Amino acid sequence: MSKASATDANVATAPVERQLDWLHTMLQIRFFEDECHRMFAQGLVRGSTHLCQGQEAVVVGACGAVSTVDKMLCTYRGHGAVIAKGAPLDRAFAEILGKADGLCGGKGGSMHLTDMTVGAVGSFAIVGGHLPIALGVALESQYNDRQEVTLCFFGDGSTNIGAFHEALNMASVWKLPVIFVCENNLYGEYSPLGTTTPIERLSTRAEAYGMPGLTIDGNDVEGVWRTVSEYAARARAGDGPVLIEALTYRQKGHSRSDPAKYRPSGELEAWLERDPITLLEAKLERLGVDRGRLDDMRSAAEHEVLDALERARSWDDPSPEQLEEDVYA
Amino acid sequence: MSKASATDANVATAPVERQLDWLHTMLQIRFFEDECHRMFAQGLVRGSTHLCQGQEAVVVGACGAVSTVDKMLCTYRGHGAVIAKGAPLDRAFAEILGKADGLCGGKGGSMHLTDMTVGAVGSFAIVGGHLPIALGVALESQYNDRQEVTLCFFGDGSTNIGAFHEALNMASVWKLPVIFVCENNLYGEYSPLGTTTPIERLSTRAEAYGMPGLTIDGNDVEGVWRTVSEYAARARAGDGPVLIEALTYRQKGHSRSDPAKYRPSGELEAWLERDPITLLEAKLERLGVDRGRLDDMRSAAEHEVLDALERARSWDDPSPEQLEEDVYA
Amino acid sequence: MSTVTFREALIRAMADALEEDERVFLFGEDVAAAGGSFKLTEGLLERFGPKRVRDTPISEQAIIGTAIGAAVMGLRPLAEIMFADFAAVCFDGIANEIPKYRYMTGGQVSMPITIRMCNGAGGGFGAQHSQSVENWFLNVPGLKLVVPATPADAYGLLRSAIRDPDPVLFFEHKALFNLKGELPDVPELVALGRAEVVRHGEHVTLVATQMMRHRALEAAEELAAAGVDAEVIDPRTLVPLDLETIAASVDRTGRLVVVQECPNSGSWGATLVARLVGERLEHFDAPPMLVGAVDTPIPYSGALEELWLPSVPRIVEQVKRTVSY
Amino acid sequence: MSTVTFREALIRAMADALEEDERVFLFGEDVAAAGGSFKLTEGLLERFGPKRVRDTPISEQAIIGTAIGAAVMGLRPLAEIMFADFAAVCFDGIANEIPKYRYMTGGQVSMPITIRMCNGAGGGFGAQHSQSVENWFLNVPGLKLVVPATPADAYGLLRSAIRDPDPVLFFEHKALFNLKGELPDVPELVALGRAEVVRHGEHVTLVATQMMRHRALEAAEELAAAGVDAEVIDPRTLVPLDLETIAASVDRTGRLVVVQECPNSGSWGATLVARLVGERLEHFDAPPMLVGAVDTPIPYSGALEELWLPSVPRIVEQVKRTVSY
Ligand SMILES: Cc1ncc(C[n+]2csc(CCOP(=O)(O)OP(=O)(O)O)c2C)c(N)n1
Ligand SMILES: Cc1ncc(C[n+]2csc(CCOP(=O)(O)OP(=O)(O)O)c2C)c(N)n1
Ligand SMILES: [Mg+2]
Ligand SMILES: [Mg+2]
Repeated sequence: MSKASATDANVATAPVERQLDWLHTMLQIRFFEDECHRMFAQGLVRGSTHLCQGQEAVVVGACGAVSTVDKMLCTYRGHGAVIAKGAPLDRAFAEILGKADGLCGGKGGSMHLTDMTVGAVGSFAIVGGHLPIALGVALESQYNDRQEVTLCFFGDGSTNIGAFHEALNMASVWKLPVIFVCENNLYGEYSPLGTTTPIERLSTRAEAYGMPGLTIDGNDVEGVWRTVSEYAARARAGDGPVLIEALTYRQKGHSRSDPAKYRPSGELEAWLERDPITLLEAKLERLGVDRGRLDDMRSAAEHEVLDALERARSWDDPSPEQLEEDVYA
Repeated sequence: MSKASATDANVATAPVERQLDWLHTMLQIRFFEDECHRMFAQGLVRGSTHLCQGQEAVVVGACGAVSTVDKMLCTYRGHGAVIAKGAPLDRAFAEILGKADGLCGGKGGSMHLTDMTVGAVGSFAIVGGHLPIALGVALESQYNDRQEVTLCFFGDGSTNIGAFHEALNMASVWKLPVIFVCENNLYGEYSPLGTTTPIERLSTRAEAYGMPGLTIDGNDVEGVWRTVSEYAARARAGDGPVLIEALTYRQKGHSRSDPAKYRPSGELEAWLERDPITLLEAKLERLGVDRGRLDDMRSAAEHEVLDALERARSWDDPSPEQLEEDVYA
Repeated sequence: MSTVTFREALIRAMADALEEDERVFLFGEDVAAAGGSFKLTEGLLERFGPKRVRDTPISEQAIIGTAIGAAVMGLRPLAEIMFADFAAVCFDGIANEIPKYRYMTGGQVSMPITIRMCNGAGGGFGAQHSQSVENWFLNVPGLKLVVPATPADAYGLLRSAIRDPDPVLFFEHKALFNLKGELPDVPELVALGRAEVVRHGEHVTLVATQMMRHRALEAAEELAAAGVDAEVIDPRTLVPLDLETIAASVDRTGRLVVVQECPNSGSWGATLVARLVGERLEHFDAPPMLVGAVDTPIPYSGALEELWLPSVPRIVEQVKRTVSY
Repeated sequence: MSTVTFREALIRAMADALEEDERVFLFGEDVAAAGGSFKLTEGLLERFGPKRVRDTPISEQAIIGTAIGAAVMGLRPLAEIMFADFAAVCFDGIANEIPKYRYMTGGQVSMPITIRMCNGAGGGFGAQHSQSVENWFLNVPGLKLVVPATPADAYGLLRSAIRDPDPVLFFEHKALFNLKGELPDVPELVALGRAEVVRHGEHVTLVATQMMRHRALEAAEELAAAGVDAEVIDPRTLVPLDLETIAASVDRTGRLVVVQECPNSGSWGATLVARLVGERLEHFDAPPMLVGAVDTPIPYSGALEELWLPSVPRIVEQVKRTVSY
């Protein structure tokens, strides 16, 4: 599935403890979004929400390959990415609930979770809009001679918008340290990729920009981690950006109102068998971790999520004065 | 220089009379722009002007490969394209002079020559802006089952703007009969291609859209004609668009105010030796046309241009009532 | 006569237009197979087939460009830009090409394009999915701007927009999709440029569109109880604007309050006020007032979003101040 | 004190800003090696090197995106969008991202971006290279809009814009590049949000920016000969707007004429009038008037373009009508 990687000779294996960390984060994300789903169904929160269930390995593997000082930009389907980058669960919930102590003071919402303190520079809801922004984030570290990288997540459907093209081209010209990660979950809203895009492998678009492009299994967290680690090292060394297409699957509908009836029968089931959490648990068992420890981790993660939600729900709404704050500095 | 063409087995040669027609049009364009240059220098016309001198073979070869019912869109550097498509010289001059009987009633100007009666659907001055428009023009013929094609010219620098990407992708998805012709004249304004574009051959960008892409000699009018003919036939047959990169050279500066000092020394001289008119004249001599006939054609073309200009200059400015006309239908 | 939702009225209008004129085709992101992100195009693919009803990639510039090229060649494109805020990613086509093409070519082409888009706040969609972007286009001559508030207007104005030889931006307010209203069995077209006097009154003229029309009407009923008799006018189209109907009302009441779902700077209300005072200053017995949103982006939190939007109490309060001026 | 052109003042301001603050960097199409399409950045690459002064591909969305990301991380991007009309191809970044980012993140970031762009008509550049696009942004809270008319203001306002922690759109009028004026050897900064009373007068207040300020002043001199004493005010920045200075003048003269290089619908002048009449209707002795362009795209032909632009005679005529009202 994957093309030759940057440093094939030197394929790392992640230590088990590290893989357990990933599992923990993936479980937190999964439970976090279960609660989001429930809150929306109950009418507790408004607007729209876009779950990344099934895609957790991409963001956890990629964010796991970089550090807190590195930066990350993602989409409205970004709960997972922002949590993987280190944002606190309670303030993330609080933001979705529109609370004053939400990550963005309740002004952003589900589609715009941002936590600058952990390098989660923004979640963006205008398709493609953040790819050019990633350039500036990466430029700042290049400008100030810090060897940081910028992760930039986006969907398969987003590769057809103009901003994608301009961003990848200029990132390449300026050799900016951006890791472009395309989360190819087969659909853009309700449209299967094949109806909107005349090529099979999105990673081939990298050639148009003279940058490496590769396609990997997005449900294999270790594989994602390994690839991003390699290209992050390359970017830190000044050799510029990469386009990584991570093949994965959106287990839920596009947004809360979508029952996803357009899926061919059997497709969901096949992908559920390749659920990234199931895959990782099975692998860890093979590596000798016993089932009990995995079960404990699962219930710990669930409790952390439920506790965080309870805290968040007890917090206050923004006060009226906050309406006019934060427009100008 | 060129990749495999669509129908290599079947390489046509153009009859000499046809080639003489091309020469005639190329000479008209050359003289037309000599006069534009002069008028700007004399302050007779305003705004800006962008000459295509040195690039005449691209537009004459391409427009020569299609018919009047086919459509054409070009850029602000479009005098040549519009004349090649069949617009009258006098009304083209009149437009540049801002006259009431200019092609656009004096409301468009040098950058926006349009003559719907000959399929010159527009000249566009916002880089990339017309590529999406070409889709709609082509769609109409597809929609109404006419086997027409749409020629769409643009520069090398324009391949870095978002509209390029969206247009080529959707043209491919919908298999629209568009011939995308990139006039690669080595510069976008004052920037050499290599400083803005991280790849050598722009035609490789076609792969990102699943369409054929090829690079040809843009100073060989017959070669351009042959390639466009082949791909126009393919498009008429319903097989969709193509990206043709025509290598050529802008003999003048970007616009009237540009002395083009940024050129490496010797570059202009080398390209002047490959001037498309000189090349075609030499070839016709080899094919047996005698020099006298070529000289006659040259002075005929010059006189046609000068006569047209004289007519245009005698025409009236728009009247004040025309200011508020043509906003709504 | 039957009761339909705003959504049903829109679908009916599109179906009737597609039926009436072979040159009309509908396209946009997920408008065909999925029946639209807001289910505003449901059933149209099934009924008219894939030539007339088309899905596109996520490529708004390509969508608008396609509309332009097709219109120039004589088709009647009906394009959807899902959220009106996304007009920003194809703004060049909408502001620089569409409204100028006819003019710049000296009238060689016409531009019978309709672009439907969903505007409006109140749903918790946040700063980039809730704007009243019709205001972005006020300074761009050559576009018509349509802002319906009821199912009958949605139907009648959309039909007129599609038949119109000029480009029309047609705004569908997200808060109104499920609003019910009457539609005749053979529904009527509503001409562009004709305001509706929604409520007759003597003391003050309220002007409002879309969701704010309904709030203004609610305010007027409350005010009636307090003895203030407000006239409520819905312009229905901002360009062309039926200044005569509004001016005639103001000449009678001497008082004007515009209610609008946007900051006041650069708003259609400001333009309306400037035009009216320029022509008929002496008819005003009180300063003409704008009840708009505060000068901030639209907040996500429900608590703040309701404060951002002009509310019925704020309208009532302003009208009381204006009539007692 | 020395005499400089508007162009020289701009170059000086950029050089001083680059000198003063390492975080400032200048970028755009052909701003570095070529010194700018209008020669507005000449010599800066040579002086500050390729890290601080950068050429970009023809990719306005990438330019604006780069500005946003760099600003969020603490740099002070100074971006050039060649013709202001091209703001349309990166409108999403300018209208949806820049002015909302701080708000949507609850104040986690600031946005110290300056975007320079050339606006204005009169040069025969046609409908898509001549617009006063500052009007497109009036309804977008979160942006500051700067419109200088003299070399000293160009210098002083550009320095203030670059130092400002908020995003500023800085408009450079093409007709003014060669305008000469005085600049002190150590030139002063001009604060954003402070109008200049360019000419004192008693009978009527004229408000105008950029090229129209100069035409208004010319009109005022002509009017003086006819016994009409006009005050001329240049707001210099449209956001923030120095309403106090203008209001104080109108309270004195009782008469207002706004002169603007754009259609009146959706214009800054309309916003100004709506705000003033809302607050101080009783101070007006005559209807406040807008002298703007007709509601058409900008024609290429010189004969028509001069008609499109507000001319000195048209200003004089309107002022005479207003003072004799
Ligand atoms: C410019 C723009 N156009 C359309 C939309 C509406 N929209 C939101 S998500 C989406 C699909 C994006 O698909 P993809 O990039 O594959 O991401 P995914 O949702 O699958 O993660 C669309 C069309 C938008 N937000 N922005
Ligand atoms: C969107 C946009 N950005 C910038 C410009 C200014 N501009 C006009 S021509 C040009 C260079 C275009 O280069 P290329 O596409 O190679 O065409 P050429 O002029 O060489 O024919 C630029 C940057 C523009 N017109 N539109
Ligand atoms: Mg997807
Ligand atoms: Mg070029």
